[in-house]
Amino acid sequence: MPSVRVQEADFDTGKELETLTHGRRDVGAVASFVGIVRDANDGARVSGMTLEHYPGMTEKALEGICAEASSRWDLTDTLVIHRVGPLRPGDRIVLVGVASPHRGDAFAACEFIIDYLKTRAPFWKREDTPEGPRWVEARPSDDTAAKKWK
Amino acid sequence: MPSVRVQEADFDTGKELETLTHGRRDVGAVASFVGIVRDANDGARVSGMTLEHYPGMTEKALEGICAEASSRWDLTDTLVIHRVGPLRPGDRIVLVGVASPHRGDAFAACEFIIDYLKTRAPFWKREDTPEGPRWVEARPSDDTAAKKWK
Amino acid sequence: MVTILYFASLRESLGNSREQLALPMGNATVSSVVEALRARGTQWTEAFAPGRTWRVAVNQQMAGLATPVSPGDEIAFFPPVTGG
Amino acid sequence: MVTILYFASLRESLGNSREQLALPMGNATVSSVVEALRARGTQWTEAFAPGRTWRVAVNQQMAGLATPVSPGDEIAFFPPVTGG
Repeated sequence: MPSVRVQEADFDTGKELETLTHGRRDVGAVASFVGIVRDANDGARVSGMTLEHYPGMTEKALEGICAEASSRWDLTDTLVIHRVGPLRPGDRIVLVGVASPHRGDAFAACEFIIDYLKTRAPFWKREDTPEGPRWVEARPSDDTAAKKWK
Repeated sequence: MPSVRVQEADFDTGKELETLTHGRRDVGAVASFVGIVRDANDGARVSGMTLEHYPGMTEKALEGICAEASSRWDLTDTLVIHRVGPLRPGDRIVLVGVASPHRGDAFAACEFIIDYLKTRAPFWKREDTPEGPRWVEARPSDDTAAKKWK
Repeated sequence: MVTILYFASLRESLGNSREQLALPMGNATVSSVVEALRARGTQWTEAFAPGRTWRVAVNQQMAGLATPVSPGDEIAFFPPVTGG
Repeated sequence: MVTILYFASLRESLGNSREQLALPMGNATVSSVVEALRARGTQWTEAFAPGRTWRVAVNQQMAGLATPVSPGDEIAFFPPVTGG
């Protein structure tokens, strides 16, 4: 029962994480990750960005990644919210939340989900820089991060 | 400038994490951990617990752990809030939040801080069980978790 | 007919986000579709040139050149993903 | 004089949370303090018996048996920590 959402609107991190434990008494650990727009990338000043995605496939990809995490670790619930559309420096981009009886499982699964999201979920960033808009290139370091979970 | 608090009151996870990034544009990643009281431990039903600590030393220990994390990884800020006093199943116990330009550093530092907190910060849990109150014993697995950062 | 979608920089350089395409005769694969697109020349040849980095999904699942395609399928081409 | 603090199960089994203690003569260490406490007999001997697991902090820093102690120091004894 992973909860996966793709939306333009911002999210309330605390409220969203609360849904992972609400009414439960068997969760000992919630690990989470929030990705945020920075004002610089690859040596250029970034004044904003636009996130494009592939509606339909995105949700399937995120649900698949959460299901894979749940099969590898002892989790009680997972949550992914990813924003699309125009964003500015300081804005939240993505929230990954993982609940588990144990903290080791929660941390590993949370990092796994964001690493896989970065290489397998169909999102693309176009940054606004002083030289005009540019599409962000995939990072080899993201591939490396995803491969450590093989 | 780690922010460290020991308090009886609950905390608002979202609001607290927001302080790690407020007014900044160089933070790309916030990793966090929330520890929660479970209703069972070591085979016994737990109806509540009381957290005792060593005022003065606790804050120093937590600040030391955060400083150590900041010396090991590229962090922009860290945050630890730990509750004391009576707690019930489902209640939040602890929040660790770490902000960094990069997610790998944020995850590693966050897990490091909670692992070290569990073995080095002077907190003690007394659980209420059907057989009466009992002091929680330190777990060898917590020592193992802390040793992996040597 | 199959539906073809283009995303991100590929969508921009091709000036196309969505089209219907008649499948080539025989047992079609992603490879046959790419050949048909390359044959259009100019930016199509360039976008799908060997060595250029693009990804493909068939019916919203990551796929490869050898993946079979059938009438009614949704085929999407896009650059490596950069979310998160 | 030093201040001695006891926490958690150690506080309960000793029935004491805080006391002032005169330091033994000479170069005192945590070890000399523990010897003085053990000499009280009954629950003190038992709580600080060799093999029993306890931790010590001197002036709010983790310490060991060989750590020197001086007048005015704050010495705390407690079981292994279990927070988080």
